[in-house]
Amino acid sequence: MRKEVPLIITFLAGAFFIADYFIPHTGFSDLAAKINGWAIIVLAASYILGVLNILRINYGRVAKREKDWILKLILVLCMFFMLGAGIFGGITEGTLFDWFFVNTFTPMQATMFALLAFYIASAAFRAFRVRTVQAALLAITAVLVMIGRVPIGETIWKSFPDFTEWIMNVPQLAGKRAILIGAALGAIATGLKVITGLERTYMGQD
Amino acid sequence: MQKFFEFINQLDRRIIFIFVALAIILPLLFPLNIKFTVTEPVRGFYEAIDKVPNGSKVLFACDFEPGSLPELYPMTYAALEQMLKKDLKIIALSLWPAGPPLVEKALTDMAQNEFKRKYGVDYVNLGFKEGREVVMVSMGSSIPNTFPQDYRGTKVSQIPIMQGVNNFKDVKLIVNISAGYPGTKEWVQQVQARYNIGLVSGCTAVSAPEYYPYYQSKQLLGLLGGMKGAAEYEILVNRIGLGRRGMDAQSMAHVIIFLFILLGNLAYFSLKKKGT
Amino acid sequence: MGAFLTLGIISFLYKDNPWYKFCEALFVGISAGYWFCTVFWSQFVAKLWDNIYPTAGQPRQYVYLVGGILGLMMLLRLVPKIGWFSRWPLAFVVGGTAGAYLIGYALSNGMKQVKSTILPLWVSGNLNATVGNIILVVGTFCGLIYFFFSKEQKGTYGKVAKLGIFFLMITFGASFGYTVMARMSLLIGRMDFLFGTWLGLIK
Amino acid sequence: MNNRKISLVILISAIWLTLCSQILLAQEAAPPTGTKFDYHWFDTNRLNVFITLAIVFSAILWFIARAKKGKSLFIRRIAGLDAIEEAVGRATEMGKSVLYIPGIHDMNDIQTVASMIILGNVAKTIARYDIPLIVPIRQPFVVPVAEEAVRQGYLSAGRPDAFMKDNIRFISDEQFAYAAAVNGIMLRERPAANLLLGSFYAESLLLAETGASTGAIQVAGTANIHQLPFFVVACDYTLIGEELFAASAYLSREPKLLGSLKGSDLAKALIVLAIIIGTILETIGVKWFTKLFVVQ
Repeated sequence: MRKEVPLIITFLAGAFFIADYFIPHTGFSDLAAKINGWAIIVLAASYILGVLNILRINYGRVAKREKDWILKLILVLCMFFMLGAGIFGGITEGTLFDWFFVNTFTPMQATMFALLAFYIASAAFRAFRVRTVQAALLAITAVLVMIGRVPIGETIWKSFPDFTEWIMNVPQLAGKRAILIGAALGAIATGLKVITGLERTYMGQD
Repeated sequence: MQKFFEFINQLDRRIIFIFVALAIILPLLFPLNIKFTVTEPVRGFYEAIDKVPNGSKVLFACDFEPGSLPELYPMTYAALEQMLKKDLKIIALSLWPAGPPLVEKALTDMAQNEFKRKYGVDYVNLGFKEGREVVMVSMGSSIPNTFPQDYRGTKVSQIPIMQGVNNFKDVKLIVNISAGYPGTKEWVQQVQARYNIGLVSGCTAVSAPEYYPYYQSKQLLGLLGGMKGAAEYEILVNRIGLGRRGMDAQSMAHVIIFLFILLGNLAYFSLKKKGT
Repeated sequence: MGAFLTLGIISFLYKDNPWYKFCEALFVGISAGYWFCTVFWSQFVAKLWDNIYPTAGQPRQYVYLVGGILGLMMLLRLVPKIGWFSRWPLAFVVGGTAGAYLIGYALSNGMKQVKSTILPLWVSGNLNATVGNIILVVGTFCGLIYFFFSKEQKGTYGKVAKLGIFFLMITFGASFGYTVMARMSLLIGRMDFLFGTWLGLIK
Repeated sequence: MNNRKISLVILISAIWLTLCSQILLAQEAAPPTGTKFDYHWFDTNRLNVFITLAIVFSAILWFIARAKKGKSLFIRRIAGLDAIEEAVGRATEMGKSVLYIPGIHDMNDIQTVASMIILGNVAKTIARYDIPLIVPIRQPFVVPVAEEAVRQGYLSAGRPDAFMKDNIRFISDEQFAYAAAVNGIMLRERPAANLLLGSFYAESLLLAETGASTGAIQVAGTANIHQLPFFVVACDYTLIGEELFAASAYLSREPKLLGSLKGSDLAKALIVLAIIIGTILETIGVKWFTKLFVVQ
């Protein structure tokens, strides 16, 4: 029961979704939509586990007064506050839940995203040293595309934007296709191994 | 010199951060106005609006949300400026739930404050309607039935600008600002193709390649892609907005990164030569 | 408040500090609660409850109870003795994923890419397209050679693989350069908020 | 297979089939009015996809069967994958922890599945030494899978007692909150090795740059092509696309898994051949071959 049933379920579920692509039968598609619904419900149920996981890990730290325990306490309190507001007050526009979302969540999210601009600069500085031919190709194309996309590139050379487009559409695309095709085969092989039960390290076997 | 290169070689990344920040903030505060040419799709956008007879009614479909504002707000403002200069009557609406307040802000800033136009007579904000493509199709049979009230809750029958507006035949052009789905693609497929009405689009840089074929097949009369498209359009409208200011900042930031890469390499090679 | 949190996150660029730590705790706590509620209403309630207790006139769809039972099995993890039951829903999701993704990859990454790589190496009267096509086909070919695992990369074969790596490097460089613009746009938007909307320094 | 197994298979298949047929029959009896009801059981427009998949499947399964028979199979060294072992080794020498970031997608992304398989192998290596393996997770459903994978790894290394459940941490479903918290872990718990393997998006550079600034050895891998450049730039080794999927076979050295690598190599060779033939035919103006790859 412990070992075999999960393997059988994996096989059936996998084979079902492969078959779904080839079977246009409306009844079958409806069934597939329902089974997809099961998956959504299972994923949603796991959120309860997630919240409990957060509680367990942070409770230990607060109880033992580990370093930064006050922050962990703030974290858990914030979570409970949002849980309360969202479950009892609803999540539609105009609720307390929504207000907190707009006023704390949105600016922090946007700022974290904007930090990338700084990191992209420091990463470029550190990594784009022309040590080998490969590194040179990496650095030179990056610089060409970067400059060619902004007005100043056009000031330097009139056809710079067109040249940038060419890089994106020809050599860039060639490398990209090789990666995509390779990844497709990798994904197919992994999928097949999982479905047939050859690969089951991810699932306990005791 | 040796010392300088050693310093560069072990540069603290926080110094780079400061330079990047300056490269962005300074051009925003003191615009440089670096020149660049206006591309064909952008010119098409401008000319399509330019060809509409002064005083006619246009539909302004703003399908976006806060996330894409840096890219889409500059073109929204510039388009409003061009339309208001021509005294076009603007009927604005949004198919994205978070859109209407953003549209309202832009209309208040431009139509009410800058051009002193009258709400309900010269422009109206119809707000949001759930249903995506279905809304578009339903507008084809009747706009007042699809949007019985405006964003402020006034009945459409009592709004002067909406008198005589029944369906797409009663507007001269659709100006769409699009952040994704539903957006330009759906306006082309559901409305432009069926009712044969002029359509121009401003969209994010990411979706521009997807819509470009519609421009080539003349289903879109014009196309603005991302902040760069907005900047080019601002040149035509003769306006200095976040698009053009942003382009200066963009250029400067790119140049700064380039200079740092260059310095890094100079340092690397000179130190390598000396064998340290 | 927006500015306080914005600056708190930005302060991380200088170094890890209490202000950032506070923002981080706030961010993680609020977002964990936020997503739990969103998922609870839009997925759990919408898929399970609304199908079993639908609005009047709609038939009840008891099939969705199976999803509910699988979900319950997930929660059995909390009881050590029968925790192994949770492997059933795990197996169900992983298996389904493997099947669906396998098809997805085969189509969009596999066949569509192969199809668009099959190009004529000679386009009469269009030198640009001819050169472009040749580079595309050769580049993809060499790139694929690099991904062969069965053969040591030596000799002529190794050289082809090496050329493949060169193409990959060009790809990475170009997409890096291409992304710089979008990332800078976001920072420009943020700076415009701080200096324009908040401080009113930009006219 | 013993009798018990066989009866199980029959039982579950029966449940499954009953369920399917019940629903199908109900619908066939009364198709919803106003909608077109399709009664076909095979989409002939997709025959080409079916044949392609059949070829790829048989290539992989054939090599696996060969490997099971004990034929030795050669696989070249893959630098990025050797680097995983090297990174773990270094963390052990320094007595510091290893941080394993399995991407930000849920279990319904096959990259996450691949990542979990690698996690099991990494856990097996780490279990022999007494250093913590920290796994921060963005999607709650991944938590139990990661727990199973790590526990299994420790079990196969004979150290089930060393398994620390609290190191598998659910953070937050929000992408950038997750990134902020992982950045915090990197700076405060100072792991000596960061392994970023799975499906990554915009946070890739935030994580990789912060990791680089702490001086940890970093191995990254993803099939998300837009994020690969950032890993290449900021990490010590990067697994590109297929290499990520090859990792489990390579690390476990299990013959049957290595067989699947050989199988996908054969499929790759066939694709290369198809491209060559297609290009030649296309150049001389023959179009039908290209059409075989059109997907409906």
